[in-house]
Amino acid sequence: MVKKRLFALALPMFLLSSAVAGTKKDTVTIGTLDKWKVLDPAKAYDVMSCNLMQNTLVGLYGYKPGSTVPEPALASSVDISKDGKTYVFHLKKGMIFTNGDEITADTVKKAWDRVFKLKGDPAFLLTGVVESYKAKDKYVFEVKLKYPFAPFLSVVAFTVAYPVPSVFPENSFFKGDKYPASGPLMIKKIKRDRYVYLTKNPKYFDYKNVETKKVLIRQYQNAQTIRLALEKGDIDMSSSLTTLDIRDFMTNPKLKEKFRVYVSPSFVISYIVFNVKKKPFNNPKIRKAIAYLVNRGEIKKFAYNDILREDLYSMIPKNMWGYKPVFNKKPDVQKAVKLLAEAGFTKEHPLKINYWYPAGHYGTDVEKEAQIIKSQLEKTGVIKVTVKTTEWPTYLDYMTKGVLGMFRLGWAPDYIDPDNYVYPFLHSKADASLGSFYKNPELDKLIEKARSESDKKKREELYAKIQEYLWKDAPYIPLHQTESAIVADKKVKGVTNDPVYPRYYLLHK
Amino acid sequence: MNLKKIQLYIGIFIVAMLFFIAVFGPLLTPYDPIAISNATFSSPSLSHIFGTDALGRDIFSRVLYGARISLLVSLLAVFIGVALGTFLGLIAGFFGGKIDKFIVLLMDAMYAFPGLLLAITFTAFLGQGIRNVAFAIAIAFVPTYFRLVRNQVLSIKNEPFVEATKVFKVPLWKTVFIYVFLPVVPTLAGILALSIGDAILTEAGLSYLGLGVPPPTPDWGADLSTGQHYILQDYWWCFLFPGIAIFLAVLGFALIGDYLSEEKL
Amino acid sequence: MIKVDGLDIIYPNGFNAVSDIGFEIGKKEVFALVGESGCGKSTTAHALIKLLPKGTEIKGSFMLGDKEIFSLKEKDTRGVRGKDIGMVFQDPLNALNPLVKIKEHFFEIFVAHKVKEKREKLLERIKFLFDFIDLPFERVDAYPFELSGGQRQRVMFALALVMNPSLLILDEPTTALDVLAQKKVLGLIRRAKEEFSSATLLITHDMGVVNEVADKVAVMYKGRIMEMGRKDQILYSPVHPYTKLLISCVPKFNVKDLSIPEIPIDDYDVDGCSFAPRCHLAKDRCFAEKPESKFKHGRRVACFEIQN
Amino acid sequence: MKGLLKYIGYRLLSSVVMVFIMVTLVFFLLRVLPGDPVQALTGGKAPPEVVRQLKEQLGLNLPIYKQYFRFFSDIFHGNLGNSIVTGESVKSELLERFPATLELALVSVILAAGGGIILGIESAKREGTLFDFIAKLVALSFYAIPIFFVGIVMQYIFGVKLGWFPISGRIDPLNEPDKVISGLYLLDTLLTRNFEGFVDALKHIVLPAFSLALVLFSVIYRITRGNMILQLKKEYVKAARARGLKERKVVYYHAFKNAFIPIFTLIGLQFASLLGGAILTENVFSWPGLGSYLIDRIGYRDFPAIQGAILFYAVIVVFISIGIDIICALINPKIKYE
Repeated sequence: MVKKRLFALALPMFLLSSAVAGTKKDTVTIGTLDKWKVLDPAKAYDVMSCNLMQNTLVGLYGYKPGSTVPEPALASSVDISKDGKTYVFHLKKGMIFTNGDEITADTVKKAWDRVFKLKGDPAFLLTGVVESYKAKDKYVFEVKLKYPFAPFLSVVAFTVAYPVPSVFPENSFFKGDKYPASGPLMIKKIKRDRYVYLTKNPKYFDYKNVETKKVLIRQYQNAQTIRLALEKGDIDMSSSLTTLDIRDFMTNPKLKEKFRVYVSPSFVISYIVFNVKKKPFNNPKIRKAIAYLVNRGEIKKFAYNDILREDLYSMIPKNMWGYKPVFNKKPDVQKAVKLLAEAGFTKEHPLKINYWYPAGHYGTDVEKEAQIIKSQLEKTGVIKVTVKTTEWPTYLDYMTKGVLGMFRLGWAPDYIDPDNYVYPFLHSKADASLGSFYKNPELDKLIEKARSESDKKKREELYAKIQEYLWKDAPYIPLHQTESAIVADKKVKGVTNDPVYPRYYLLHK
Repeated sequence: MNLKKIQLYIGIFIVAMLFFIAVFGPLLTPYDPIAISNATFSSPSLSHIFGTDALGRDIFSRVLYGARISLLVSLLAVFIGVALGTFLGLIAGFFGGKIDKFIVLLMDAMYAFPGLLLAITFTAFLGQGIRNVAFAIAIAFVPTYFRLVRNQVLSIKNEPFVEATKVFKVPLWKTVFIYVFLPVVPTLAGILALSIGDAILTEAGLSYLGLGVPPPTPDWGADLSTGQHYILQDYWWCFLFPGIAIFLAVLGFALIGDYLSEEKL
Repeated sequence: MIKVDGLDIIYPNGFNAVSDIGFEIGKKEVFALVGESGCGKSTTAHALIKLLPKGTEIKGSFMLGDKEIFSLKEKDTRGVRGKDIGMVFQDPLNALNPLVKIKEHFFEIFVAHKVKEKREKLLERIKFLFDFIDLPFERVDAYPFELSGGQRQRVMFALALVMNPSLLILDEPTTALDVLAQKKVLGLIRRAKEEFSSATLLITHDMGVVNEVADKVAVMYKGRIMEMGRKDQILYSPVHPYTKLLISCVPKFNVKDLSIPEIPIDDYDVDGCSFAPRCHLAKDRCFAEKPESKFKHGRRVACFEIQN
Repeated sequence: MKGLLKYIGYRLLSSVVMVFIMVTLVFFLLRVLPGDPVQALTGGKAPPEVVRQLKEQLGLNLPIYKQYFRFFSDIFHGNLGNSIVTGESVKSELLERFPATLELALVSVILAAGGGIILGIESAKREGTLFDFIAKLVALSFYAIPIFFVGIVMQYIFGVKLGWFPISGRIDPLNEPDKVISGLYLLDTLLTRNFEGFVDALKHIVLPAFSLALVLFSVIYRITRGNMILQLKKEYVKAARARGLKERKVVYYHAFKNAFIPIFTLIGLQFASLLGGAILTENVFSWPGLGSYLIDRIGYRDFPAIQGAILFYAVIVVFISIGIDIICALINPKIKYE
């Protein structure tokens, strides 16, 4: 009897201690918080879906690893007409999907047909500028634009313009998760919200140069578990860690021994928005006074553990051409107090405002950021700030309805061009969507001119002028540009911290 | 001494301390709980006996002030729960018929629903803030108190002494108070104490999901859920003290609640 | 047959519920222990099968045949319960497990006392007992709630008798029953002592019941036996002032409620005779010294006045 | 028996009404309160006319009553609509997540009930002793620690430091059973004789199940203890002892049988509410269940998904509570239904 019981106890112990083969050695495992939503270029507008498609499909254009300059991928070359309105793409021959279908100009046309017809979330990026398109020849694809649009190749490099295999239905969005691949990797196994298992695509044209064998992307629900999983060795790398954890990986000697942190600039910016229609922010003096008070260095230090943030003095990021720092670099309390006094606010009659940030949406550090901004503004003694927060969808609703007066947002670009940092924010056609309701006909004209100009030098001059308005009217206060960090086990090779998309197909052990 | 009594006394002691801190806490600390300073993550010392957090705020002050908020939220939540539950229970009990059936159905549905899920749904839509969070937590309590009151109403409704109150024109509130409310007080007291503990935990859970009382309000739930990020760093004081505060508060109320509901048995 | 000597029971809280009780019960004899509620008679009964709360101190000796029960270990005591001693409780409505069929109650006893016989044999034994208690045998498949209170009490009798116990303890067996059911139970008591030839200890406060079935009677007051003797002695010629008072309250032996009418003296504890504060004969000595139980007038009495 | 059937019929009927009320309530709340799916989906980045267009596509521009009728006619056709976020059918999304939730709930309930009932009974037997006092203190202490905190501490100690158990997920993706039979990995791996997978799934469920079981344990302990104390004071317990039954039989059979119904009802209700998703546990351990699904979709205002999940959940609750009633009726011959 006793023996039996002992055995019953010992059995599970034995089972538990026996090693599980699990993830194989040649698999690079990535942990992430991002979840893919829909694997259809006509519909996908979220980071993870786009990343997966970028690694498994090819577009006419792509980006060179580690750069923001569009380079031909499926296309071998492009001819752009002098007026900048016609683009003729010449396709490489013999490019195929894993099901054997060749990718021709007609494949591209059909894919665009779907985008124009189905009008999915990212469709406006194409439909907004494209007048017409056709397959001129089996390997020649011609596009006519509504107006000259300089960043067009960047749009073509976005997944919305990718050719898709024939399993994607003509009249509806693709609902499955496995499709014939044309990119360096293909989806082998996939479970929503849990993991994606990618393997090398044997039919990829550049097959030999792909060193990756298998990539497993595991999805997590909180950043802390990712950190633990890294330490435990469940995953090899991740870019979803909090700044606090990243700082640990950068400084803790034990962790430094095993892991490496790859930091690179990204094109994500963070900024404060003023609803210029709402009192008291309809007064540019108040907006400017607040702009004078913001101390970016302090925010970085206290809220972001002094890493991965760069002070930003314009809405266009630093590492982008056309950047001109227009905002004041050092906080100036005296000037702010003077401006506030001009607007009628003094210590005896203080300005009472609300500052909003979205709960949870940008991580927990924004919470601290809000506290610091509050204390910076209150230092004058003239401003009283109440910090308010709400969950993201409600926040968006309040924003578009103009409820929010002064609030925090972030922006990740759709295409890498200064236009994507100017048009959506300052052009009157895009007003409601970003909550400032700023309108300025003069500026509209400048922006339109800048986006249709093909000469880069002239464009640069135009953007400099546009950025002057940014400081003059201050509908936004740029705060930081983020740097992205990947923490990876030193065994993992081929880690590129790409500002545009992560290249899983370069990873190997 | 009787161990049962010890349980009660420990509970009462903890809760009494809690109320004491909530009332007099602000007098015991020289720091402003929301004032940020350069001394971030300083470990417990004589000047900051519980250390400071990521923004250099004094954790001791935050824990003391936090008693206020945590108690306020949980007491408010329980109060709303009792008020709504009683109100609906009275209506259902006295009116009976279809109204009763309808409310009972609704309450049954709510009763089986996980409290946290309800609270999340409501805070997601109502937005944060002490009142909203309290309300969201309260929703889950309503069915319990509803049942209690409705059953009491049904059991006394047709008693002759209630009929008599009509004859003697006793005001309705008096009848309700004497015949409905007073008899359920013993049962109520136990559940009430347990509910308060529950509310503190639910609030912490909401904070963990980013839906609790918005910062910088000093609040144990929020402080613990921010503090638990530092479990892997060596900043143990960031989660330990708010954690202990929650643990003791919930334990205190649970000890009392358990004692009271057992005395009823 | 059964001999209890010097029984002292002290509850964990220090309350001395029973002191210095001794009695004997012979085969086929019904011994009634009577007194007001709280006098310690039930406690005495429970002490005999050691079912008092943990920590209760039991002193004295209890000979069941030639077995001393109090010195047995818990494990061995369990073997005695239900086998050598059968017990019937006051409240028939609650004494059977409501979720367990009657039949199972019987079979449990067989299992507990390791009766290894064929099922048919055991069923036969149960059937015999059902005949004895005058209940249709089909009712073994019933749940307790499907039986009336009287029926349940009779089932309790059957359960107590199933192992042929040498001692049957009846703790207020008729109190909760209506008159008709009571009659049946009293009949059972009389027949049981004959057919099972066991000794019976009857705990009751109902003098009518005592009159009907008892052979010997002991009157208890505050944990002590005041007077003990044959039934006719106690009922018709009591000598102890307390017994006298008790009997005078129930002139026709059919009044159910047994309590002493108002006596203008406060009831309080004294060092001496516990009845002294209410006794009209009480002298100084009665308050200071406990009277021993002595043989007088053909019975045992604990009273200085009578002994003198 | 007839009474029971009639009662079940009545319960089913009133449940339909209850579910209808709940779903209707959710439907209108979603549309009245702030936040809309298109904005959540595009993150406020899409220009206004695009937002309008997308709304049209999703039928969100229709008058509410039309959307409502459409929704209900869909339900009657056994269709919960497609998720706005993923475009997948809500029904299949729910069915994929449900087994994960069910598995976690089952294992935790078994753990918690086992521990809670045994300790509760032993405590009740020793009511008022030091053992009882300490057991109760321990149980209440388990209850008083926020579950997310317990979760991360367990991950850290048993996952990272000791390395005994994986800290997240249901199974190593490479061990994932190819054939889905029940969706419960512990069962499926055994049925397909994939023992390596079984061990892996077992290791994965240990930490989440234990941390969830802690809270549940104290609830079950409390009700077991209370009801057992009540039963142990009953006359039939004394009578059973007087018949010479073994103490274990008296306590674990006679008294427990009578204490069982309230305990069972509580466990059933707790189980039902776990099926709605142990939200915090699922979040901490990245367990892919219903709770995290619902939270996720609330974050996108994915109307069809939220409505579908609530409906699904309400139906489960109804079935479980009717199931509890039937089982109680079978255990307790006394319960009669009108």
